Amino acid sequence: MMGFLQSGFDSLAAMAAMMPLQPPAASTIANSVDQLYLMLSGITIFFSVLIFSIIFYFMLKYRRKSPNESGTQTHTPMSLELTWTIIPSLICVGLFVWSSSLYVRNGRPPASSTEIFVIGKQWMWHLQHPEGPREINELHVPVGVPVKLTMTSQDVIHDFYIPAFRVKKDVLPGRYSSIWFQPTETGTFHLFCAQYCGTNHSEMIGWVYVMSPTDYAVWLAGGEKTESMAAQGERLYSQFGCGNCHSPEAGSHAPSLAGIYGKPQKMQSGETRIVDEALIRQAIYFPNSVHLPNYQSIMPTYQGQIDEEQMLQLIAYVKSLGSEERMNGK
Amino acid sequence: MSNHSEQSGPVGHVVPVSTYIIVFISLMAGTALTTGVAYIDLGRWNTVVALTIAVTKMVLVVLFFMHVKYATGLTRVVILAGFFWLGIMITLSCSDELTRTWEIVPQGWNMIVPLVSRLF
Amino acid sequence: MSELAHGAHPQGFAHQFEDVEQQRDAGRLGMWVFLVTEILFFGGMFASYTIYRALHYESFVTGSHLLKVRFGATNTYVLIGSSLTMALAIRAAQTGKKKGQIIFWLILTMILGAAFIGIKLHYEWFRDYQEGLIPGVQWFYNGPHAPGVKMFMCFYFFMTGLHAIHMVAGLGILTVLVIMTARNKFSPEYYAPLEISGLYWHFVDIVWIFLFALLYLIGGRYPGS
Amino acid sequence: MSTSQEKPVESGVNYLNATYGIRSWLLTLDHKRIGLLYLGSITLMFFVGGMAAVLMRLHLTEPQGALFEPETYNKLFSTHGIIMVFFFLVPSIPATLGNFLIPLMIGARDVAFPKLNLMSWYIFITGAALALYATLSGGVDTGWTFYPPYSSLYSHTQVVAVALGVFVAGFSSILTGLNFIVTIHKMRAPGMTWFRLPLFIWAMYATSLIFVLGTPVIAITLFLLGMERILHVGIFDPSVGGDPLLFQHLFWFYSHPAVYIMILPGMGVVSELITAFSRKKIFGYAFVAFSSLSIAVISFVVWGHHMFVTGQSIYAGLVFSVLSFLVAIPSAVKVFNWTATLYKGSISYEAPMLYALGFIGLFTIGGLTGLFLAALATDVHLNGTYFIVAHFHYVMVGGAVMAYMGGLHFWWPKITGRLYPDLWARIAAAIIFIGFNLTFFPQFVLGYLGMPRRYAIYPAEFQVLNVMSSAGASILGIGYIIPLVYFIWSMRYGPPAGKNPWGAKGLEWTTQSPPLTQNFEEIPIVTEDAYNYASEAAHV
Ligand code: HEA
Ligand code: HEA
Ligand code: HEC
Ligand code: CUA
Ligand SMILES: [Cu+2]
Repeated sequence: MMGFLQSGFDSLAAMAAMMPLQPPAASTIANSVDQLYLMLSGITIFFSVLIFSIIFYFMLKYRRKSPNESGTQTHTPMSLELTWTIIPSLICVGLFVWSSSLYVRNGRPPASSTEIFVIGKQWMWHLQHPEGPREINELHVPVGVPVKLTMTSQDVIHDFYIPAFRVKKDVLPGRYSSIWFQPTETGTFHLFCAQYCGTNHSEMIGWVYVMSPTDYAVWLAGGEKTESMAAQGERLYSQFGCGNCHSPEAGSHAPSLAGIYGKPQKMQSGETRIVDEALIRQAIYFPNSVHLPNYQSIMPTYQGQIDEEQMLQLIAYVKSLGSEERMNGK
Repeated sequence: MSNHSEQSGPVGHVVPVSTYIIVFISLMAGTALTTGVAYIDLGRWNTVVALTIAVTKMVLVVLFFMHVKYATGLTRVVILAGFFWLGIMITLSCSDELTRTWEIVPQGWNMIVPLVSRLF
Repeated sequence: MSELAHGAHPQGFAHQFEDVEQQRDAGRLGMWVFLVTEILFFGGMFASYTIYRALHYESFVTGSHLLKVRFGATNTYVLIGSSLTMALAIRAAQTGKKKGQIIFWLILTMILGAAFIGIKLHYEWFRDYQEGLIPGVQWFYNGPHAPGVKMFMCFYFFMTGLHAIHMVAGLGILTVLVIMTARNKFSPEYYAPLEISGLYWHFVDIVWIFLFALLYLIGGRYPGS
Repeated sequence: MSTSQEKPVESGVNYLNATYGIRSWLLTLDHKRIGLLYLGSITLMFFVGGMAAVLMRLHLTEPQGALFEPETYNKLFSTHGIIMVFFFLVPSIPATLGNFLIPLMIGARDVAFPKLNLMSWYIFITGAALALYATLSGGVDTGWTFYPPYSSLYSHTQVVAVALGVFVAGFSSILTGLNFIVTIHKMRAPGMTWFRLPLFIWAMYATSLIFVLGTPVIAITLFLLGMERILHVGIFDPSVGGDPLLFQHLFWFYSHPAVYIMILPGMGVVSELITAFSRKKIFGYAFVAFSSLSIAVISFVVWGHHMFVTGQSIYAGLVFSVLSFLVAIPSAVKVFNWTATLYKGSISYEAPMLYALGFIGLFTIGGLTGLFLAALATDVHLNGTYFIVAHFHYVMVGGAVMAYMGGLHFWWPKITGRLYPDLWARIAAAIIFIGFNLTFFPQFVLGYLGMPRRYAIYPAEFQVLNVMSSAGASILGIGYIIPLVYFIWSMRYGPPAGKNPWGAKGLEWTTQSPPLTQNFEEIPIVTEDAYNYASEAAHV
């Protein structure tokens, strides 16, 4: 008998193992999202149970006793209407404040994040680490270190989704989007494409390997030797002759690119924009649309010559240009 | 009956020909004006002027040619609803399209001015 | 039941209504609601236009300067004229003028409408075609801001194209009205089809007023703009 | 089951047998017949869409996919979504029950523009035929949302034909909405003031507003998409500076309000059912009426909540989030008022009432899970997963379809003059309720676990929940077939229903069943409020 019960429990446990109710929570923000989720579930259960039980109670209590009976007419107290308008409103305000502040907080990457670049294309993920190594449908990251992903797409809209980290963001062609996370435990986690992108959308999946820092260092060092992204970008920079204009010695008049990344830049229109990945990309693909005061629009477009991957490398290079000296030192 | 007449009298409001002619002349003048002004350098104000004239012309057509001046409140509400909804569509999609470059923490309200001025 | 006996109703009275007045009100309201749907139909384009223009202002100015203002302006005059004649046609019916007079104004409206389309086709679209300014069909432009200019020309053709389709539909309606007038369908008591079609015609006119300002005149036409 | 001691159909003549022959149906201007034409067409579409759902659920019983290539699966869910939304649920209650009931309920002989009404059916049929043709000749694989640049530049399927079908069908929505607005404004019987209108009419009025204000935008959006696909000129193409998100803005400007097109009529039906079967005036008439209008209006300012993770600006995200919470309030008001209406009622449990109560429960769950999605922080995790699939099936199937079924059962005796077997109807309602929950509840869990939607194959650990869901779907399918059978049976063999089998209030129950072609021998004069069950013994 005991054995029978035991096996019953076992199979229940096995079922439960096969059917978890919560995804692993493996990033610093996961728990905060789960707490909100639990609160929402609580509210849902509370109101559903409330409504269901009131309905059942009334159904039994006021069931029609004779075919000719009609209901006792009640009038509508204003106070009641106001109560059930105001209470849900307050709950909604609370939820909005909670969820939005959490979202803004969770969305802001720490300044110390290491950056990894992602390109989505039908139907795989290309990733490149700043140190140079490339991966396909796999992402190796060290535990406990904030990581920022800068992502773009070569074709249609994709979406980079790691359920265990509770992060997700669409990856669009012609734009950079970014997410960040800080893994809290080592392990292997699902990576999904969560925006429908065509035939093999469901196969645009992979794994995230969270490793201890030492394992990660070993992994980085292993594999074939590659240049860093900035170094690859530097080669492209000279290959495409950017320096012909963008250097103090050059004859033509073009702004220096040293140290511009992350700084505000005044445009001719009077507007100020922060020099970010998007602006650099725009300057290279659509130079006509980036007008700086005091400069002539002589920069040619590189659309069709530089692909998304090279673009990311160039950006990495421009970012690495810390100061004037470094550039002149070349 | 629940229905009410939109306009007085069985034939609806008869607008004097002179009114039509005045409206017509104003519309022609407006067109001439708006074309002429385009050749004067007013900077960003060119668009503002062009749109103001266009709206004025529209109001003239709606009020007199389309007889809304003599119509009931319901007709006016219907028309205003159309423009109001168009306004919703434009405002809220701009609320995304034109704030994408904003930082997570806005740099202050002075960002708004160049932003709005881009619309013109 | 209505106090009026059915037999007393004029021509064009439909059975589901109680009286003529209700029918006229319903028709008018229906037309206005339809025009609201038209506002939002064109509105989707105007909204996209507004956003892209904010994002690619210079391209739009460049594109706008490729358009032929002279013909745009001429067509504005023509359409305004047609609105006047349309209004006069309705007035003629309202005041019980001879049917010849109603038909005269209607035909004049049609002539102006057809002139609009003719000018548009011949002096604008056809020349745009020759100059290779039609994206997706014939496209030679490679001046400054090429991608944005192409975008602008898309808006130009979609918006003026939809407008022209509405004009053609309007001409069809006017034809029907002429026939109805000739068959003595209208009287000062019943001229709802005229009135309602008039609303439509004026609406199409208004759309053009905006298209002219927004497509042809962006950023001014002065030297150096 | 009937409390009515009525004699069956008094005069032999009614709208069904007044004229005979195919022509008399295809050229009819009678709003009731047009309602039936719609009923036939959308029932067909429902089973086509349902068939696709059944195939999908079968396929998903195995992680590697049991039946199809991924491409076929993608076509299935796209077809399913497109047909169910644009060709079934959007027209469902408005075009069938709305068409049938609005003139009857407000005391008019017909809608304001009968010819437009017939035309709207033909337009609908044209659109539906196009969509079906496209499905058969290759199908479409973009999802019902048609996002570019996939739909405009990359998909190799019949995008243009299907988009054209939806475009065309849109005009039938516009005409229906226009017709209803004018009818409700101008055709009410003497004494039928706005605050005496049945709540179903208020709901249809609110729905019509959305039809008229929203549908033109989806039409122009699909037009732009089609041009982009045909001419390869980009309005949304990022490589020439276009913005694919602009499409999403325009799409959801219609499609979010469209989800309220689907639910508002259902809410109207439920208001009728709850009052009729508890024989009580509705609790808070004005609140329920105005909440319909406010839902219709607010629904136009929340669309960005579908774009929280698509790269919309965070400021827009915050605005859309708070507005999405706002739209929940009027829905809450409705739920509480329905529940309170039961208080001290005289409640009976015929099949329509079971559907109505099922609606309240399932809509509450579906609506509340909408809050998870309106909240930015949780939506980041749940977007694009099965949680959303579960959310919208709870509101659309658990909500709107339940209400539609309830409404059909309620007015069936009026429509056909016949009764269906109530026991079978109750059994079917129970089967649908159970099958529904088994199908879609596991999907909430799946979504939270992270299973993305639109996946033809999925990781093995999600299998158990998926099998549960598929099992539920087959129960659900059977539940939908039973009513089909007994409805058809009842048309011939059902006992005559009499004027008012439920002892309900409302002008439509004062006419004979089925009604005369001109609805009323004499236009009634209304002297009392809606749902005035206190005025006399409940039944006639
Ligand atoms: C009939 C259709 C219908 C209805 C009525 C709703 C109703 C709601 N929906 Fe839903 N929704 C869809 C159909 C519908 N939805 C569809 C089809 C999609 C996906 C489209 C796709 O991507 O394919 C979707 C997706 C969707 C999203 C996008 C998710 C994403 O893509 O990331 C969001 C986000 O905010 C959302 C929110 C809501 C909200 C807040 C409501 C509210 O209106 C709900 C209000 C109701 C209640 C709240 C319950 C009753 C209230 C009480 C019992 C009282 C207690 C209340 C409080 C405490 C507030 N829905
Ligand atoms: C009105 C709207 C509506 C309705 C009624 C339904 C009804 C159903 N839907 Fe639908 N669904 C959508 C609207 C709707 N759906 C939308 C908009 C999407 C998103 C599409 C997209 O991503 O683009 C979607 C997506 C969707 C998915 C997700 C696909 C994916 O993302 O990969 C699934 C999966 O389970 C599903 C299942 C079902 C089921 C089981 C039903 C059942 O309720 C159906 C019940 C009906 C029947 C079963 C038919 C009747 C019976 C027969 C034909 C007889 C044969 C059958 C048996 C005997 C079993 N739907
Ligand atoms: C023919 C000269 C020329 C060449 C070659 C050139 N540029 Fe430029 N670049 C300019 C000018 C001039 C500007 C200022 C833009 C303006 O005002 O229109 C500019 C602007 C920029 C900016 C924006 C700077 C800011 O502060 O916002 C970036 C980034 C940039 N260039 C990168 C590059 C890269 C990378 C290459 C090579 C692939 C390159 N440029 C090649 C002339 C050039
Ligand atoms: Cu990539 Cu889905
Ligand atoms: Cu929505």
